Amino acid sequence: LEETETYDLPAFKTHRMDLGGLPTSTTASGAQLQEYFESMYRMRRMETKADELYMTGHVRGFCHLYNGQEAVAVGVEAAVSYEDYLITAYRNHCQQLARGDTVEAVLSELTGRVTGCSGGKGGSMHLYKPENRYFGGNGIVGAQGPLGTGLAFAAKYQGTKNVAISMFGDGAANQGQIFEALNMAQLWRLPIMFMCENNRYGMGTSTARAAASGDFYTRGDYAAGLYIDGMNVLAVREGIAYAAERCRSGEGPVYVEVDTYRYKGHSISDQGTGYRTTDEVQSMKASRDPIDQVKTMLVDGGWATLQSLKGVERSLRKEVDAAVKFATEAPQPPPEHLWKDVLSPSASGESVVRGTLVTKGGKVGTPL
Amino acid sequence: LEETETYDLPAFKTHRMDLGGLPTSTTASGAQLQEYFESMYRMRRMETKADELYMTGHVRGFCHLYNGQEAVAVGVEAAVSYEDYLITAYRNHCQQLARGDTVEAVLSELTGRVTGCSGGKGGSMHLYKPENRYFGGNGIVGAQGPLGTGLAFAAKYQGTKNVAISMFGDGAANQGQIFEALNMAQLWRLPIMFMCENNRYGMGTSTARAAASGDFYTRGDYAAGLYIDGMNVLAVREGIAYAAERCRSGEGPVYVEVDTYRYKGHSISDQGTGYRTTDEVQSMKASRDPIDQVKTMLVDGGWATLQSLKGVERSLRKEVDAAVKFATEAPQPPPEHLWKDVLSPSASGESVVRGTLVTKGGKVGTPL
Amino acid sequence: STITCREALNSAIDEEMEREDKVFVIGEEVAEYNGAYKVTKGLLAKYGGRRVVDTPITEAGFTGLATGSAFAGLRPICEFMTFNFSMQAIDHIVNSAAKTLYMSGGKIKVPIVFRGPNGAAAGVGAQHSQDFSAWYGSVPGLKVISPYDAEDCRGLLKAAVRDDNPVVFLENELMYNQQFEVSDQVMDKDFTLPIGKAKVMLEGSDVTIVTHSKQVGVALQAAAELEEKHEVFAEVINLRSIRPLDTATVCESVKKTSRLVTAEEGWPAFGVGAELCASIFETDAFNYLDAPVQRVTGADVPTPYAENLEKDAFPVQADIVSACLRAVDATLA
Amino acid sequence: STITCREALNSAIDEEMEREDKVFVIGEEVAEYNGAYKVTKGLLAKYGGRRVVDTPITEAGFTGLATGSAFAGLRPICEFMTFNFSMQAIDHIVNSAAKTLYMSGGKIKVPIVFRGPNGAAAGVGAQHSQDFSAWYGSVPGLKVISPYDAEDCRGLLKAAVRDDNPVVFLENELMYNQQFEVSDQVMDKDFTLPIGKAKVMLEGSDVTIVTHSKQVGVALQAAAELEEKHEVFAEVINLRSIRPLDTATVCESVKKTSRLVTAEEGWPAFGVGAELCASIFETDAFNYLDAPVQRVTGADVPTPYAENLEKDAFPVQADIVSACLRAVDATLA
Ligand SMILES: Cc1ncc(C[n+]2csc(CCOP(=O)(O)OP(=O)(O)O)c2C)c(N)n1
Ligand SMILES: Cc1ncc(C[n+]2csc(CCOP(=O)(O)OP(=O)(O)O)c2C)c(N)n1
Ligand SMILES: [Mg+2]
Ligand SMILES: [Mg+2]
Repeated sequence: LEETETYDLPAFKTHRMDLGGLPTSTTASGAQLQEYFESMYRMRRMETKADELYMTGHVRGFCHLYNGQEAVAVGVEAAVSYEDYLITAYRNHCQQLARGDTVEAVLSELTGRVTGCSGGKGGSMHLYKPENRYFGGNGIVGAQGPLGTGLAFAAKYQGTKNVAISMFGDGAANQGQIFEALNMAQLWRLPIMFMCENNRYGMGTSTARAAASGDFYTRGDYAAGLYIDGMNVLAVREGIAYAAERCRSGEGPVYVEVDTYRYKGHSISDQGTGYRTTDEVQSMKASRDPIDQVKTMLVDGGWATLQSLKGVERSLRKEVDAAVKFATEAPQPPPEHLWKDVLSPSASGESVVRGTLVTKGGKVGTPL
Repeated sequence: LEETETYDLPAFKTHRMDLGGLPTSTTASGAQLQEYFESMYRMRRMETKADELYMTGHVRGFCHLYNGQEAVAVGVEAAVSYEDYLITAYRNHCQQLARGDTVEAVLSELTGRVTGCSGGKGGSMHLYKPENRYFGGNGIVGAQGPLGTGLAFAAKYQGTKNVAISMFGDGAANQGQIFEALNMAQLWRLPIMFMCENNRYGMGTSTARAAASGDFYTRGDYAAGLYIDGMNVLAVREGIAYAAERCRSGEGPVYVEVDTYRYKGHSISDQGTGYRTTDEVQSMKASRDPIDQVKTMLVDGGWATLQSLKGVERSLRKEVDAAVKFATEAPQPPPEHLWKDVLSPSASGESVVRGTLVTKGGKVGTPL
Repeated sequence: STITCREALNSAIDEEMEREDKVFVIGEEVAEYNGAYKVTKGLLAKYGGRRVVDTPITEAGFTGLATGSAFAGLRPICEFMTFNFSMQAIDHIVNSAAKTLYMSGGKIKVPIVFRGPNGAAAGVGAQHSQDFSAWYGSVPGLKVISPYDAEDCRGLLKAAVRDDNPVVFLENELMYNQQFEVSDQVMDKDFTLPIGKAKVMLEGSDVTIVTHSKQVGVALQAAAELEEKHEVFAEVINLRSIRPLDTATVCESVKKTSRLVTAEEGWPAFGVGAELCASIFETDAFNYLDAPVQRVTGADVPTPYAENLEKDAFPVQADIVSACLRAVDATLA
Repeated sequence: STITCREALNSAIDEEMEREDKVFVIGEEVAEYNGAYKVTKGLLAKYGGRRVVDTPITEAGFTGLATGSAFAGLRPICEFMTFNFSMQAIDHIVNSAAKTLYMSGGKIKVPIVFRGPNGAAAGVGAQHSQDFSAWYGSVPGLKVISPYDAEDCRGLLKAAVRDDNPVVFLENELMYNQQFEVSDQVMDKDFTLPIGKAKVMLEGSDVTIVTHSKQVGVALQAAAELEEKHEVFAEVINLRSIRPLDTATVCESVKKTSRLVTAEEGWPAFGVGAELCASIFETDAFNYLDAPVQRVTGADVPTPYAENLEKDAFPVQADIVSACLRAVDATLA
């Protein structure tokens, strides 16, 4: 597993940035590929179970699944470290895993339990891991553009060489606040990657109907842009590593488009069929699936057999099954958590939070 | 005055649009030039008097003067008709004249009189002439981008060939909502010119400090762009006529940058000196003044003498002086206008508007 | 016949579009997807893309665009997928739509309806559960409607589309599927309800419950419980309109019952209940009041996701019952 | 010594920047121009462009950026040239700043101050005169401050910068030049005032006037007139904080005077006065109240430009006097 193999990379495209600097091939060890496979399979499995938990009424509200897009989250983490900042939208379960959290913590947040990564108070769209510099989990389409730019601002302000990545969808790319943030990032040479996960649809609207220009990597206009095949984990790793290096060197933001695909509906209530053909979905799964691609590399490289991978899958399924059990059995938050964390305690002391009646309520000031 | 002369035009620049289609020269008659001169001189004089009225306490709050930029408003009107829609920002006194209103109506709005074009209730930033399809007068930087796009939407919806022009500053050009509006305009091929009046500063901030790309005419990225020398009224006329034609033909929006300059401070309270040199202002006035340029054409063309123009100026000054007198003597709005026009009367009938006390207030429903 | 609130809204839009070509629908997923919550179902098929317009996810942009089109004489119905996202565009609602008639000295009318689900749905967390009744309700130049049942939805939405002023129309996602009996009159193509008039849903003598939107249903159930278990007869008032606020109807009722309970799902501070409290002092209702006004409100917290906490964050029947009993007991004490 | 509110704010920012490197200032024209209203004068010269940051005119963008930097541990002071423009960015204030601590189960603190002039200035028209006290005051997760004098400005702004929560700090342009006498203690580098505590500015026995911001001065003058001309002794309370709202101090005063008048410049509906009315019902102050609460508010109109109309649109001394007399007379009647 320590041995490495060389792989041709699918073509990058660039905008106002030297294409020549990007690799056309890369090497990966069996151990690395194994890790990517496991991460992606765990994600896929977790999302499948999240879907089931939703269908059985354990998960409420919205639930946006990441199936098909796993190579993006995994490729990013292969290229940067937990010292680098990450922020994304509501389709955020797998980033939480990629940033070091457990399936238990994710699923039990989805089931609204106190053991969830936000104590059950955030829900599916609001997962965070600030100790690994992951800031969620944002329900407002586009908000993470400026917020992520603020993370990059802080990295630079504090004199570090860390970078920030703000992930958003093709639909979000049209939001004005992302243009505003990009302008400041370019003016001030902030180390940020604006990373558009182009999965072809914003809810039921195809990019062609929502975006006057579908070449998102050129959208930054005056800013450097990079197009990456987002179904290939090695391409994501290499592309992001390159862009991150450019950010670290002080050259300013890179607008990254990752070409990917969402297998499931927008959220679970959406069948994902009215606005695209089953053929389109099937052919994407058959020809570009990110997990299958890594599987093939592992087998072709002689590091694994289809048989041995089945074993790995089995044990990952077990891990996820245990997490499902955990997530359905863990306790709900105690009622007094309703009042907790409205405000951070401060010099001004505790204050009382009002409930549905003036006679109901509780103290806000539980120390962090 | 009916005779015409041919004039070379300062160079246009284009983006995603054929430069070859634009003229390199144009003809103008003495009558036309005389009209442009009179319009611009009237504007300049009105603004100078507005400045004085402010200094003597007759005008309150903000007061944004147009001195230096007159060729833009006049050139636009020479290219389109009152059937076409116009909207701009708070620097809007001269557009009100260009759209057919009187100096009296403008100045008495500035002095807060009932005779003002908004009945004294709008103030310096909120002038309108909807009967000539002019929709103000917007105090929120950038708001007129989407609003103007809505005017274009209405033009197309109703099956007309009219176009809309939305004017905004170089500072405003960074506002996200303008990018949002441009995207829809391009997607839906709306007949609108996004017209950035680049006067080099947004308050005290030069374009270089506010905009990652100072080439505003390329800012639309995927949209057609056109750069015009905004100090030359004929260039504005020809450039806008060309862009308007393109809009009318259904090809979608044009992002127009007019290169101009603001002689005065941002608003009257700003001396306009801290962030630029007196030299810069002086050299702009000396070399590019829009009024001087037309004067020269009139004299060189033999249509007028410096002497005869002095006479014209004198009579325009008289006109403005009379308007000043009018604006300082006209009555304030009657007190009951406080309640008027909060709501338009409707089937649901009149309602009472509350004043500073529950015992004060009035009826809202004065018919339009 | 029986229709859902969704059908009531859908038929109201349909009929108004049929009546007047200037009326069009614009928003995210309103056309091909038939609306995120299917309120605009079938309209694209019937009226085509000219009049049912899918937008990119750019609220400031399309709200400004819709408002501009109203300046030019069109009559847009601008859908927010939920009102939470109206915060991106709130400047256009307030500064461009609400204030323009006034700023222009009466020259420019802005006939536009901003509509969509408002307030909390189920399990959607803090960023997707905000109630904007009081915010929009405070803005002169706007009318703000909060319908409860199918009759309200039809009559008030049709009135809103015909109104020459900007109207904020606050629906409730959890009510879309609710069935209501409606009369033939309500189904008439020209049925409208006056904006600014509250409706007495249930007459009573002991305490007045004033509420709006989904809480009207909760209040009616609370009233039934009060009658059954406590022999307390509550009068239930459905505000229907948040601005103008029909304080006359409230005052009249309080003069009869001498006690007022307010119920809303929004945050307590500076909310609908607060304004009703103030209105008591400003009408002669104050002289008839026998007990302090009791406010029932959403808890003063961002909406939590966990089911048990979420339940505690919004008023339930027991809250209204206990508030009413407190009002009644206060008098006895 | 004597300082203006502007100097008080400027020195507060300066000292907090000196104390803590994580504190920085960001906004439009805050650096090279020294602030549109010169509140940040001299800070660029002293701290340089790293810590005093001029932004493009993109409120959503820079507010989100500032909020993100607070997620990462910085302590931004985010200036709105005026709070009117905060509407462009209000989603970040509410959804990104106020709710994140709660949504993250306490994991992410957002120590940020949003500040700038709020409400009406002189002659700036409808789009530049809005008062946001009640809107922001309704949002759990925020603290909202409305200072009156130089002491308030210094003590509360310094407290806001040191607070770990998002704080909305609502200044008043017309107060920037006002001079106030301040003690040495107020000028101390570590002088702070507790957020959430109102201040009794004047003791009185006959009527309580509760107000905030510029109207505190008007109320004090009204109190003087009431004493002189009517032998009515008013107690004047400066709220200082809109959220939390110090209803305890208000209640205590009303128990003494038995009458309450509220005064504010914001629109009446769902405003500060409304919430104070509600608080009367929810404390035992109600039992002591001898007259209906009187609200003095901004008129319920977009702000008109004309000087005479503008004057009628905001409370003046005579309004407060007449409201107090009404409260006092109601008791006698
Ligand atoms: C400001 C805002 N507007 C609308 C929504 C509703 N909404 C949630 S997700 C979504 C589609 C986003 O599509 P895209 O950015 O492509 O991301 P994807 O879901 O494909 O990952 C919409 C419209 C929202 N959450 N926030
Ligand atoms: C949303 C918003 N932010 C800030 C302001 C304050 N402001 C008024 S004009 C202005 C400068 C605009 O500059 P530019 O767009 O270049 O137009 P110019 O004044 O040069 O005509 C600013 C910052 C405002 N009115 N609206
Ligand atoms: Mg997408
Ligand atoms: Mg400018």
